[in-house]
Amino acid sequence: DKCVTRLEQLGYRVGQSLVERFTKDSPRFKDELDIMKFVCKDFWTTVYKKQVDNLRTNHQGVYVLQDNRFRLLIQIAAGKQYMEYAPKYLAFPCGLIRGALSNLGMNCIVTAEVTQMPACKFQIIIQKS
Amino acid sequence: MSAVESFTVPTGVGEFPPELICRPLGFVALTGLDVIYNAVHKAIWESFSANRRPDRVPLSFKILDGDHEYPKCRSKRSSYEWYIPKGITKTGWMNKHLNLIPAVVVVFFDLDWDETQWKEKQMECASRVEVVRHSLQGRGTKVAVVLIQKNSPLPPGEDMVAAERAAALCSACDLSAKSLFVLPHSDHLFGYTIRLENAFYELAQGYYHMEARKVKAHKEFLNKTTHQLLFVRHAFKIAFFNELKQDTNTALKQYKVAYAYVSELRAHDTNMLEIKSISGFINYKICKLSFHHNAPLDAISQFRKHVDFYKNKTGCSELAFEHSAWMCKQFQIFGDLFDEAIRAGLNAIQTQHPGFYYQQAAYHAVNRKHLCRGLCHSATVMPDPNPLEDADKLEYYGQRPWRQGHQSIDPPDPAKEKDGIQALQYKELQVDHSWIIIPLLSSAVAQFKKYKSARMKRYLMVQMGEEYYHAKDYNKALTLLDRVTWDYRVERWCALLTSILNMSLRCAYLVASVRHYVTISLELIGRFAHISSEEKTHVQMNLIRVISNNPPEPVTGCPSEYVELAKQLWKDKLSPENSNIFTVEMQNIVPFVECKARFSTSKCTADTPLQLQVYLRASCQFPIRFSKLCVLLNNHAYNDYCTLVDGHTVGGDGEASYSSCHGDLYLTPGQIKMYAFEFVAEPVDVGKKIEITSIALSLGNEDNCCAILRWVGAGGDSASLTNVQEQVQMKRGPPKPNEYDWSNITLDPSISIIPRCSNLDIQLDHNPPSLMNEFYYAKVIITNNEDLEIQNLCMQIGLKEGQENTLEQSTQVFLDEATIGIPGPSRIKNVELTGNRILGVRTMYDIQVNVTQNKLSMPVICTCYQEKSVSVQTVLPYDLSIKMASLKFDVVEHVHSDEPFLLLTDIKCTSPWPITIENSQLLLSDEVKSVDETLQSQLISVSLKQNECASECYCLVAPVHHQHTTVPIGHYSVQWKRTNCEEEGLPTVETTLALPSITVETIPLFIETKIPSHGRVRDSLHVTYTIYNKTQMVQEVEAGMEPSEAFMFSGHKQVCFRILPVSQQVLMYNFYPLVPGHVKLPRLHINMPRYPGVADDLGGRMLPTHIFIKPQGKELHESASG
Amino acid sequence: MSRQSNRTTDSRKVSQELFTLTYGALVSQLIKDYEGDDDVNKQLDKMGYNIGVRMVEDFLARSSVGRCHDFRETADVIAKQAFKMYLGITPSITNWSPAGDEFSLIVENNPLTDFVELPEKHGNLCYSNVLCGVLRGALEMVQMEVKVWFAQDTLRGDNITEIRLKFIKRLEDALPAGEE
Amino acid sequence: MAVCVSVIAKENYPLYIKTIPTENELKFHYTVHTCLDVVEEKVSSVSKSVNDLRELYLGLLYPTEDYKVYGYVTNTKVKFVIVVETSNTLLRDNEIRSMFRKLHNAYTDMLCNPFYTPGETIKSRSFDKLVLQMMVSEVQS
Repeated sequence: DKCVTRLEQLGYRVGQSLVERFTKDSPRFKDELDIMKFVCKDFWTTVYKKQVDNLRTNHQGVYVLQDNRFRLLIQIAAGKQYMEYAPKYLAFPCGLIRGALSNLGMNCIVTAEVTQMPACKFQIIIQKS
Repeated sequence: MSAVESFTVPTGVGEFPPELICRPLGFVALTGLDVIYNAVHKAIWESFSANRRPDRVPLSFKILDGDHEYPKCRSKRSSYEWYIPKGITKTGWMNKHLNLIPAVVVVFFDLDWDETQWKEKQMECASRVEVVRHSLQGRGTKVAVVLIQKNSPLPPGEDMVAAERAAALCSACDLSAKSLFVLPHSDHLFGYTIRLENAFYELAQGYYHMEARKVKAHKEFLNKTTHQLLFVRHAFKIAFFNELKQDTNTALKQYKVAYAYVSELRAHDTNMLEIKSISGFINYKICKLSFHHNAPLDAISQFRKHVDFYKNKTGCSELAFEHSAWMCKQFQIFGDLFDEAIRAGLNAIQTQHPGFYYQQAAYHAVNRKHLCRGLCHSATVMPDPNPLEDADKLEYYGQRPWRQGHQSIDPPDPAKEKDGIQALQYKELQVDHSWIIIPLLSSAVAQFKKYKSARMKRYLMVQMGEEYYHAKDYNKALTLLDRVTWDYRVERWCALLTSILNMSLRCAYLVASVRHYVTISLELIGRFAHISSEEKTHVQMNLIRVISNNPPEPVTGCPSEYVELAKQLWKDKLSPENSNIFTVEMQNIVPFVECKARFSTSKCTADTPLQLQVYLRASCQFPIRFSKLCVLLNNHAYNDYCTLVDGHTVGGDGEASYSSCHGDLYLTPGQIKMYAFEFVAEPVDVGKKIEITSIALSLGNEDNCCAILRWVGAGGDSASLTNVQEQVQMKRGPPKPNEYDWSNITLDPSISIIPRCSNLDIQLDHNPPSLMNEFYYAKVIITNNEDLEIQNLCMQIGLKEGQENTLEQSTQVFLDEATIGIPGPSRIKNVELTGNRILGVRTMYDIQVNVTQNKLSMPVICTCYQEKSVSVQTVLPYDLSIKMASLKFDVVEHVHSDEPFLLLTDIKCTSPWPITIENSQLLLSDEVKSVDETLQSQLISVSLKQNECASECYCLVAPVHHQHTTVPIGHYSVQWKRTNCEEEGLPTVETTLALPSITVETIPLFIETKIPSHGRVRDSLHVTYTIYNKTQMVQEVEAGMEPSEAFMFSGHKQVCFRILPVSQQVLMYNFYPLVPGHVKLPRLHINMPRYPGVADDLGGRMLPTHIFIKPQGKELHESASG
Repeated sequence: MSRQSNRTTDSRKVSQELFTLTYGALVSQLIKDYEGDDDVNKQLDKMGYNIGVRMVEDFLARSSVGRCHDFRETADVIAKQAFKMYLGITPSITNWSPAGDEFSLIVENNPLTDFVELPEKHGNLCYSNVLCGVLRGALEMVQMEVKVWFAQDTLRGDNITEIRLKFIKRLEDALPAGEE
Repeated sequence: MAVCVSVIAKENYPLYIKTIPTENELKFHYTVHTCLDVVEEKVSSVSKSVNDLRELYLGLLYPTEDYKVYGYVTNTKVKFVIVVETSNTLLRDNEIRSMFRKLHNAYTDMLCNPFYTPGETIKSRSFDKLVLQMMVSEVQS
C-alpha cells in the first residue's frame, strides 16, 4: 500500500502537468460537467488512446467513469485470476485523474474498481471546500 | 448691491470660481416692489422667489430699487484695429451677467383701470420706466411693466376702458403691448405669477440671444495675429450667453470652439497659467454639458484629450507644483461631474467610474507635495512688498498679480518675477498637502468600494495610511493599516504585507504602542515577511528588548524629530510602575511561532488519564524563550494541569518535565517541540466532551511586560487558513524518530469522556412465560466482578421505556426484599393483558479506582452503569367456558321459571405450567337459586397440566318471575396458582368472571310425566301425567290421547276437566306396546281455551316422545336412558 | 465536438510527454525518499538494470539482429536500433578508445530531460542514469559485462550529453538474470 | 516591452512578479494585485454569459494614467498579468496576445519540470529568461 500511495502521488504530479498542457488551447470551461467531459474525451484519448466508455453522475459531485478495455490492464490476462494486482496498476491512473482535476480546481477523491479485467471503473467524489 | 461689489478671485491655482460651477440662469430684476411694508408686494415677491422647483422656468429673480444703478455700459468700440487684449476672460464678466446686468427689468406698479387720478398715475408709471431705461442706456435689457390690480379683470374685449387705457399707458411708456402685464392680486396669485414668469423667460431668452449675436458680430473685426485671445473670449461669451438662454446645444458647440482656440494659443511660461485656467474652465463646461446631454463617453474622451494635452505643459519650472495642483483639480472636478451624472441616473462600470479620477487627483496632489518639498524649501519668507497683495482682485483669470494684463513672452521685470515666484513658493510651503490628498483618497475609496474593487479600495486605504503617516497622525495611520493587512495576508501577497507592516512598525514605534509593536514584530519575524534575515534579527532583538521592559531602538526611517518624543514615550510606557500585559490573537497574523494541539485520542473512559500534546515551532532568527504555556479547556478545572512554566533550565529534549509544571520553553528556530499534558476527567464531565478553547503562550513575564499569544481552539495559523500548501524545503530520506512533520500534525481539539465500563454481572432468573394476572416471579442476581469494593449501588427494575403504555399501565413491579447488594427478587404483576413485556434491570454504582496521572497514581471515583433486560411473554393461564343445560343435559338458551336447570363450567388449562385450582366459587344473584342448599366447589385443589380440563356442574332454578325476562346468574370465581411455586410463597390468584344472563320464561301449566324407563312388548306399562295449574285461576283443560299403531292403551281417550289454582290433576293410562324398539309414544294433546295453542306445544316440549320397548322373552337388566 | 477540434497535441507526442513526465515524477520521488543524490543514481541504475534484462528479449525479437561479432557492431546496434526503437533518437558514436573497448554515445535532445531544470543543490545527480542501467542489464543478457556512466550531461551545464560504455569482459555461460 | 510581467496562482497569490528595475517595485505589485478585481469580475461574468467564445485572453483590464494592464486566465485558473506603458503605442492587441501565448507555454513547460512543486514561487531560469526577453526585446519592435 505504501507503494500504491507512492504511485498515486506520481500520477497526481503527472496529471497536474499534463492537464496544464492539454488545456492550453481549449476555451475556458463552462462548468464541472464540461471539465468532466474533457477528462473523458480529450484527456483519456491522449493518454489511453480511447475515450471513456461511459460517464455517469448523480449531479451531487459524484462521477463514475467506465472504461471497458482499460489500456493499462489489457496486457494482463483477462478474467479474475490476477485481481490482487489491480490496485498496483490503477494507483497511477487514479493519481493522474486526481492531479488533472485538482489543477482544474476540483479537489476530489478518486478510487478505482475492477470486477473483470480489463474493464475498470473510476469513481470520482468531488470535495466541496 | 452695487456695481463695484465684485467677488473675489480664488487664490488657489486651478480653483473653479462659483460663477463657473453654478448653472447659469437668466437674470430678471423686479423693481417697484416694497416687500417690507407692503403685504401684497411681499406676497408677490414670494410667489416669484419661493420654492423654485425644477419645473419652473430657469430664471433668477432679484428685487432692485426702481432707481437702481446698473453697471455702466462701455461705449462699444467700432474697430479692434489698435486693440491689444490684456487677457482672455475678465474675472468679473460671468458674474456681471449672472447677477448684475438683468435680461429683463420688470416695473411693478399699483394701478387699476378704474383709477380715479388715472392721468397722474400714468405719468408716474411712465417716469419710473424712464428711470430704469436711463440707467440701462446702451444695453438691450428688456423692460416690462406689471400693473398690480385689486379687482380681477373682465374677459378681454369687454372692458373698453381697460383696452383704451392700456394702449394709452403703453404709448406713454413707449412700451410694446406685449411688455405690459396685469397682475390682479386675487386668490389666484400663483397662477398669474407662473404666467408672468413664463413671459419674462421669453423676454430673457430674446435678450441673451441678442447679446450672443452682438458678440458674434465682433468676429469679423478680429484678426488672427493679434486677437487670438479675443477669439477665445468671444466664443466663450457666446457659449455662456447661450447657456443663460438655456440653449445648451449651441452653448456646447461654442465652448468646443472656444476650447479649440485656447489650445491654439501660443503658450509660454508667462501665460501658461492663464491658458490652463481658462482651458480648465472651458473643459469643465464641455464635460458638464456632455454629461447633461447624457453623452458620458464624449465627456470622458474630452477630458482625456484635455489632460493628455496639458499634462506636460508644466509652465514655470520653479512653480511645477502649480501644475500638479492644476492637474489634481482637473481630475477632482471631473470626478465630481461624473459622480453628479451618476446620481442623476447614469450607470458606471467597474473599469470606468469617478473613483479613478479621484485616485488620479490624489496622485497629482501627492506629486504636488513632492514638488513642493523639492522647490520651496528655500522660500522661507514672504518677500516685501508682497507681490500677491492684490491676488484677489485680478482683472483676468489665471494671471499673475504682479504683472496683470501683461501678455509678452518674457516677464517685464525679472526681479519682480523672482519675488512673485518666491512668494508663491512661500505660500505653497504653508499648505498641508496631506489634507488635500486624504479626502481625495477617501472619496476614491468610496467609489471603488461601490464598484466592487475590494483590492483597489484596500490599496487606496494603504495610501491613506501612508498619507496619515506623513501627516504625522500615526495613530490614524496605524489603525487604518491595521484594517487592511488581513486581506493581503489571506491572499499571501507577502511583499505588500511586509511593506505595510514596516510602515505600521514605524507608527507603532512612534506612538509607543507596545501591543502593536509586539504584534507587528511577531509577524515581521515570521515566514511571510519578505525582509532580510539581518532585519529580522534586528526586529527580534528589539522585540526581546521590549518584552524585557527596555525601550527598543528606533525603527529606521522614522522622522528624527519625532524619534526623540517616541523615546520618551517608551520610557514612560515601560516604566516599572505600569505593567503591559496584553493578548495577541495569533490566528489574525502569521507569526514566527506556530502552535498545534491535539488530544491523543478522540474518546476515553473516565478512569484513564487524558493525554494532550502541544506542538510549538518557531521560525525566528535566533532561539527564543517563552515564559509560560497554558492550554485552556472548556472546563477550567483542568487548566492547572495544562499549564507549563518555563523553569529557565537550559537545554531540554523537547519533552516537558512532567509532574512539576516546570518545563523548558526555549525554542530553537526550525525545530518542533512537543509538550505533553495529562489529566483525569472529573465525574461531572463523564458523558460530555472536553474541548480546548484556546492556547496561551506567554512571552515576557507577567509582572511588567508580557505578551500573551493566544490561539483559539487547537491552534493552527491564518496561513494555513488560506488553504495554500506551505512551501517547506523538501525533506529528504525516510522520517527520523522523534522528529515531527509539522504538516502531518492534525488538530484534535476535543475528546469525549465515556463512563468507565462496568464489571458487574446481572442475572435475571425467572421462568417465562408469565401467566395473566399472576405475580410473576423474577430473581435478580448481581455479581460484582470488580476487583474493588463498590459503593452506593442502586438498582432499578421495571419495564423498559418506550413500550406501548397499555403495557405500562397494566404492569406493577414489587420488590420483595429491597436489600441491595444481595440478590433481590422482585415480582411483576401484570393484569388483563397478554403480549410481550421487556423488563430492564439497571444498576449504577460508584467505585474508587487509582489512576496514574503524570506518573503518580491518584484515587478517582467513577460511576459505572450496567444493565440487563429480558423480554417476558404473558399468556392466559386457562380458558373457562360456561354452558346451561336442561335436566335432560341438552343445552338450552332459556329456562322456565321454577324449572330446575344445570350450569356447567369447563376450565381448560392453557398455561405451559401446571396450575392448581385451590377453590372455585359460584356467587349467585338473587334471581337464581341453587337447588341443593349448599353450593360447594367440586374442584378444590384440582391441578391441571396444559390442555387438561376441569368441569363443574350446578343445578339451579329460577323462581317464578314476570313474563320472559333475562336475569343475571351471578359470578364465578376461581382461585388458582402455579403448582409447585410454594417456596416463593406467592399468593393465590383469584380470577372472577361474570356469568352470562339467562332468559326465564313463565308458563301456565306444567306437566309431569311418570313413566317407566322402558317397556316390553305385550306387557302393559303404567303412565301417569300430572298436570299442574301454575296460574292463579281455575283452568279448563281438554286432554286427548292420540291413537298409535304401536300401542293399545286404556284410559281417557278424550276428557275435559278443570284445575283449581295451584293444584293438579292426574291422568292415568295403561299402554300396551305392540312393537319393540325405540317407539313413538301416543301423543297426549292438552288444550286450554284460555291459552289457545300455547298449552299444546308446551306439552310437546314437556312430554317424553319415545320409549324403548324390549322384545319379549329373555330378561335383561340394563338401564337405558331416554 | 468543439474541443476535439482545437486540440493540437498529437497523441504520439503526448505519450512521449507522458513518459517524460512520469520519469520526472519518479526521479523527484526518489529524491524525496533517499538521503543523497548518489543513492538516487544507484537506484535509477538498478531500476534500469531490471528493465534492461527484461527488455533485451523484446528488442531481439522485434529487431532481427543476429549475433554481434565485435564491440563496434554492438555499439552500432545500440545506437542505431535500440535507442531509435525505444527513445526515437539515434545518438552518435564517438571517442573510441584505442583498444576499441570503450566508446561514447552523444545523445542529442534526450527525451527524458525535456522540461527538466536541475536545481543547483542536485549538482551530482545523474538524472537519466536509468539509461546506464538499461544498457548494462541488456548487454549482460548477451554475455557482455560493461561499465556505463554519464561522462557529460547538458543538464549539469555541459554542452553535450555523453554516455560512456566500457567493455569489461565476456561472460561465458549466461548467468542467471538479475543480481537481486 | 512590458514593464511588469506576473503570474498569479489560482488562490490569487503571486507565483512570479518581474518588473523593470525601478525605485518602487511595490507599486507594480499593487497594480497587479488591484487588477485582480477586474480579472475576477471578468471571469465570473464570462461563466455567467453563455455562447460567447470563452477566451483565455481577457484583454485590457484597465488603463491607469501611465500604464495599461492586460490579463489572461488559464483553464487552471492561473492568471497572467502584463503591464505596459500607456505611452507605448507600438503594442496592440495582437502583440499582447502573442506575449501571453509565449508566457503560457513557458509556464506549462516550467510546470512540467519535475523539480518544481506546483504552487511554489517560480524560480525557473528558462522562464526568467523568456520573461526578461519580453521586457526588453520588443523595445525595438
